[in-house]
Amino acid sequence: MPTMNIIQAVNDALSIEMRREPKMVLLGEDIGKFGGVFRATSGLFEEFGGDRVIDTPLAEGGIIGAAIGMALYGLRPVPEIQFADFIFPAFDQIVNELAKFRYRSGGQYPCPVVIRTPYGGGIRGGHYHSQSPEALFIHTPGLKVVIPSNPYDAKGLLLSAMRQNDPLLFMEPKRIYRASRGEVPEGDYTVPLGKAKLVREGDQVTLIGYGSMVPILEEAAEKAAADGISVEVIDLRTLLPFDLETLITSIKKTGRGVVVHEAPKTAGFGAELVASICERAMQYLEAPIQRVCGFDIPFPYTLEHEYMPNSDRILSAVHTTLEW
Amino acid sequence: MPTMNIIQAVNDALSIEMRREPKMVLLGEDIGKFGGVFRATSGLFEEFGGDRVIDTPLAEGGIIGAAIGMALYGLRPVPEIQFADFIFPAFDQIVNELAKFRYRSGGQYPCPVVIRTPYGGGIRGGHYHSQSPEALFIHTPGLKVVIPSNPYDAKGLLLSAMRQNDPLLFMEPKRIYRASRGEVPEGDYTVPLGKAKLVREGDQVTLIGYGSMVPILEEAAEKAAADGISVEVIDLRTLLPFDLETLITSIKKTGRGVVVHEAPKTAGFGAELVASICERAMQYLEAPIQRVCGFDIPFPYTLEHEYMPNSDRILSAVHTTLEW
Amino acid sequence: MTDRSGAANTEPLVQILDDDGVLLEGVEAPNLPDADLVALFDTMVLTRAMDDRMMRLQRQGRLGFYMKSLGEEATHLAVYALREDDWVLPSYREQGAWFWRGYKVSTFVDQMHGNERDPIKGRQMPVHHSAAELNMVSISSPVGTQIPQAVGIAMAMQLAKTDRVALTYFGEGTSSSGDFHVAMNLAGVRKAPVIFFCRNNGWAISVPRSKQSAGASFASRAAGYGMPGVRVDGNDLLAIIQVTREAVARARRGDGPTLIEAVTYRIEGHSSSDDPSVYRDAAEPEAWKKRDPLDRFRNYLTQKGLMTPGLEAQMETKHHDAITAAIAACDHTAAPPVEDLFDEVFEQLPWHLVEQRAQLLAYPRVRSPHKH
Amino acid sequence: MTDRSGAANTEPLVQILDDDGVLLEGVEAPNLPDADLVALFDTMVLTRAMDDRMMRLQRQGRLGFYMKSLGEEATHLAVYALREDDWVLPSYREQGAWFWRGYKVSTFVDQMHGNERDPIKGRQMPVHHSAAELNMVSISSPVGTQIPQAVGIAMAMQLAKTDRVALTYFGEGTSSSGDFHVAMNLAGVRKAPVIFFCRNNGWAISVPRSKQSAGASFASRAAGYGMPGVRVDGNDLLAIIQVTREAVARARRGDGPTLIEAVTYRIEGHSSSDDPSVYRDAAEPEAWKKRDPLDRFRNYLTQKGLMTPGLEAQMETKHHDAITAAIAACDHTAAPPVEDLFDEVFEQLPWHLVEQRAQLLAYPRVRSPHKH
Ligand SMILES: Cc1ncc(C[n+]2csc(CCOP(=O)(O)OP(=O)(O)O)c2C)c(N)n1
Ligand SMILES: Cc1ncc(C[n+]2csc(CCOP(=O)(O)OP(=O)(O)O)c2C)c(N)n1
Ligand SMILES: [Mg+2]
Ligand SMILES: [Mg+2]
Repeated sequence: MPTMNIIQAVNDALSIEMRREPKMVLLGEDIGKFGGVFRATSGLFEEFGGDRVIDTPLAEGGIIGAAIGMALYGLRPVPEIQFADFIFPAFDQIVNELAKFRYRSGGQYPCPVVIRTPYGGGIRGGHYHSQSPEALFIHTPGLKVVIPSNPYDAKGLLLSAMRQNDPLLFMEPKRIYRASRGEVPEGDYTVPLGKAKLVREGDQVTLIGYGSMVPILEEAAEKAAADGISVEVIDLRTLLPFDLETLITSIKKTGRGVVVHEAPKTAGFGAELVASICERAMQYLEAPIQRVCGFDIPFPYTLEHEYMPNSDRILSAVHTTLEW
Repeated sequence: MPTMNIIQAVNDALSIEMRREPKMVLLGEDIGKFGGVFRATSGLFEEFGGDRVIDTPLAEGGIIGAAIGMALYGLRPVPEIQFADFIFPAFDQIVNELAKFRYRSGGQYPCPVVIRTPYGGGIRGGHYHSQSPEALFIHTPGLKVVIPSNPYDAKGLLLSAMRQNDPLLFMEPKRIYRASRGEVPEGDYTVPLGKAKLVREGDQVTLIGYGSMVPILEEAAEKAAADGISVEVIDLRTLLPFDLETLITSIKKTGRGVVVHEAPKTAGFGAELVASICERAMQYLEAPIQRVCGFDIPFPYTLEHEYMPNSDRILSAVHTTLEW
Repeated sequence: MTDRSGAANTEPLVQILDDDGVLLEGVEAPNLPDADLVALFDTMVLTRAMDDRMMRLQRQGRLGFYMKSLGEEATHLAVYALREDDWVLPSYREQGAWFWRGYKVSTFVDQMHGNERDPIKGRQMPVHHSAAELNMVSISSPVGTQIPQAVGIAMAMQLAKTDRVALTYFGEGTSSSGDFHVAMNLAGVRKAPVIFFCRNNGWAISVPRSKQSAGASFASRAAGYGMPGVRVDGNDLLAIIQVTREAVARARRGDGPTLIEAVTYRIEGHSSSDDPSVYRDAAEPEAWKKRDPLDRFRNYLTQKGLMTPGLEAQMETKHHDAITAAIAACDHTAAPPVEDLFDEVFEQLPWHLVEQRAQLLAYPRVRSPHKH
Repeated sequence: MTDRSGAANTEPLVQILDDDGVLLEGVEAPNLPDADLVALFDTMVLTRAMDDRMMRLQRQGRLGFYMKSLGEEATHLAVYALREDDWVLPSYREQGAWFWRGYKVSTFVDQMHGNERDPIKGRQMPVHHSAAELNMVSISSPVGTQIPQAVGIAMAMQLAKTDRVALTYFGEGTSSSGDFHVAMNLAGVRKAPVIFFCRNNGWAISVPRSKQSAGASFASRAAGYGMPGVRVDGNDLLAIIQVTREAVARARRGDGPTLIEAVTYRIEGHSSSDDPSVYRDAAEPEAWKKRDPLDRFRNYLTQKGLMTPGLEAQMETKHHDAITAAIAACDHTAAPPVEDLFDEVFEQLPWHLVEQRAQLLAYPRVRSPHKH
């Protein structure tokens, strides 16, 4: 099996699906000859040509608006937003149009657009090349949200995403785009949407995260193990609809949880996870679920290492929940 | 003391502040001669003229972008977005610019823009004249979010909002714009930001809400009282920064809570309230805090009465938490 | 001719009929079969009848909302220049376009009521139609969003190597939105087969055209995107058909998009919620009534011997009867079933919607299901 | 003259100097004191020196990021036409505009490092300057957002009855954004005293001008907004100053906004992260190097007896020394204090930030505070 990083895995999924599905079209800024600023679409313009790999003018609202139109007509557009921070000019098209089209037309107009976008910090990107806006989309009825944490899942989840019929936001953890490497099967396979992955088994505390936080959770789990603490690690993979069952099962076992994300804490997705777990499993909780998140400040540049959740902070939350 | 409805109270606050503060400017669609589609700016064009009460072209991004520029220059713009559903074309200007300006410029450029916008359902507005997007803004560091539930607070909170120096989203509960009437002092007074209001005292269950849900909470409390249940009702008023202290004090007393909002449940502001309370007062909780929210569907037209939280649903949540 | 849109304007305005419906000198009428001429008139009569009846229902408190198009009916029939397999992305004020393409009176009235037969299942306000079988795209309230979508549809048509085109309608107020710009620009670059049809009716709710843009015309925007811009008398049906035909032909040939500005006037309020007396001079609509598109077209047909008062009265009766029947048929319809409220958010119900649906169904119904 | 931007173009291009820096026949140079001519040249020399040095630092891994402006330096000096009390809203590629208005070399270098002396406290990436004391507005990465903000500032100036103006820079790629359109349209309607300065450097990262818009020029967009649009040779400093002066005078007179399109070329990569060899022919920048704005202006000054190789060498030495010193001064600076990380999100710290700050400070520091 070849070894790939996340970008290569994404690229592989895109090219497999472009070959299989003639209705699929890619569009975005710099995705053509340049192959995307992170090179995720590298080689696709050469193979599929400028009619199916479309460099657009600089306007995210136009990219998503056009992608919606294409999907209404029956194509399978997979637009790229260069950085998640630049998705906001398309926000109206995404939340008012894309998310609501099937519903508002009484089912006449499904709108299967898969938006790919790199998100997250840790690359010295400052305010505008680091944001993690997943909560905004999770709160928007009609959108699915998926975030892989490794090459295998990236390819398998993206293939699943492109073959289902709902609007879906596929957020790629750019911090580990290249750093996360692993074996990835050649050719076709899928990883199911809506299913979390048990990354590590343990019975004292459940760590819950996704995307670029997953390696950090594993690191924290190692450190905890060194302290003699047995920690379970869950990678959510699909954020909406999220796999609450797996979380509840784990929490029932451990009685303690720590939820981690890069996005600011307040009204972040972590709050939903905590609330959902409390709703169904409060009686099993030995301590309040801890949240280790980005702070409620714009994402900083020089001090980004202070902003980003790291394994020490997570470890400290693990101790807090154990000592509660 | 004169009796006013919420629109009149907003109008009164705007005209008081326009007289007091020559740097204040209003801008938006149809706010001039027409006085706004809800008539909140009625009479202001006549009194202050077209230079300070500006009818703009139809472009929310332009309204907020221009308001930001005005604030950078030292004015006090108070733009209106006609319906909260139409705020999304301005989303980038709000979350990437307005919210971050002071911070990103190292404090050089404060940006005190107060955005007024009517939100919420119950007026037969369907998908696009009913949404409650508060959670998206609460999750954006750098914005304050305020929602009044009655004329007295509407005037006092709006006056406070216009006199502080941070970007602030002032969301007006249009369902009760005219239905909510009450005594409102003439002239100047303020209601402090960041302080919730204890609307009704009780000791068995705490009901938490804001805006147009407050009268529904009171109705539910009445019904509960009829069932012999003593319910405390808290009107948050400021959603960011929210008055956690008041919530915790109440929960410590009652041990039970129900959080209510119109916005869809998943990743709504209710999740944050639940998570925050659990973090600090889990040991006082006799039952999981219940959420009574909008469903995770686009806001419907004909069946909006099924979508909207009502006092029966809240009452049923009260019973659930008591019987847990 | 003098430009009655109020703006200084040096660009030509395409016209075929004068204000009395007489062919202008030296101008040739576009080639249309007589039967079509009559059918087009019939659709305008239907549109006006529907507007009238729906607004009355609204005033009686029987509809939540309505938007009339009085005086703008000719613009709706730009779609005459299209084939059935072309696509239309309307805004909310082109009733006639729906009728011309085959949308039924009864369906229209059902949508107004948001009842169990409403094709969109009571999910949006009145006037937010959707008819996939007619290649008419679902209307949404946020203005302008359909414009880039139309470009996407046109790009898809292009990719599929069809000669289909997409036509999208929007108001002059809407042309101030960012969506207008990004759509025009993208269409220009891709030479997408799309027709941008701007109904310049002089007002965007209370904002007059002069406060909407300082451009001499809206058509003048086209040059900046490398496409032709055409100004046409929006109350002159034949002129509209002619310029739209040209734009369609151009798009089919692969020569790309066209921006059409139809200069017309919103005679009444913006919607049932509006009161234009607050912000505009009553003389303004009066002046425009003299250029009524129905009057002009009726005169033209009469001159050609295609229309008589008797014939028109028959048309009116036919339409009013159909509308009356459709309204009556709504008297006992139920609301869409509450069970369906969670359908079609996604293709399949995810667990959280299954759960929420069960919760909702477990609550006692606050209203009887057939009230809507 | 032939248009080298690659687009079919029939509009005139304002030029004063030919490619060799010789005054074109029949053209008069704008009136500038000799000292200013030399100072303008000096700023271009500084800009080029800074670009060169910062990119080298970046390549050595000592800076996170950099963006050069090689070949576009003349466009930066449009700000010569402004007064100190006018405002500038830059994009990220106008280093010279900062220097001309008094931004210090050392401050520039501190901002690159995001250190404790960085005026924006290490909060944004390199090249995102802010200098309120110079009426230069904080740069942000999302392109185009500054354009409607510039209109707001201009409207505020108008309201205050000053004769100040606002000038905003953006790239031709950015002119495709919705923000461009809404800003232009609003400025037109309000006759706001704003100058829209579009640097058309032929590329938006890898997207060539021809894929950015089908319009014959970007200046041609202006007509649609009721304002003048001017195309100017973006490598001809005198022409830039002339057209900007005219636009400024117009704005001060109360006659409203102007769109200026400066036709220039991005000789190097988009930023330190870019590799243009992947997407464009190396011959293209080579051809443009023959029209280098410094070379042309140097020749002009030399003809006027204002510049000599010796003088230029002195300038270079002076600037390189200052930059060297500024870089050296960054060797031992600390990062901004972690205690300040929560400041200025709001005017005062709300409870939740007080709490988060305390949490952060309680954690052990992962890096020594003076590493940045
Ligand atoms: C994005 C957005 N902003 C505001 C509104 C509220 N609104 C509805 S229609 C309208 C005016 C539209 O005017 P125009 O485009 O000229 O169309 P007309 O109503 O004249 O047909 C406004 C402001 C909206 N629907 N969408
Ligand atoms: C809204 C937004 N989308 C995408 C980007 C990524 N991006 C940064 S610069 C750039 C190209 C800008 O080109 P242009 O406006 O021509 O300016 P130039 O770089 O040529 O000076 C892009 C796409 C961004 N910064 N902001
Ligand atoms: Mg209009
Ligand atoms: Mg460029």
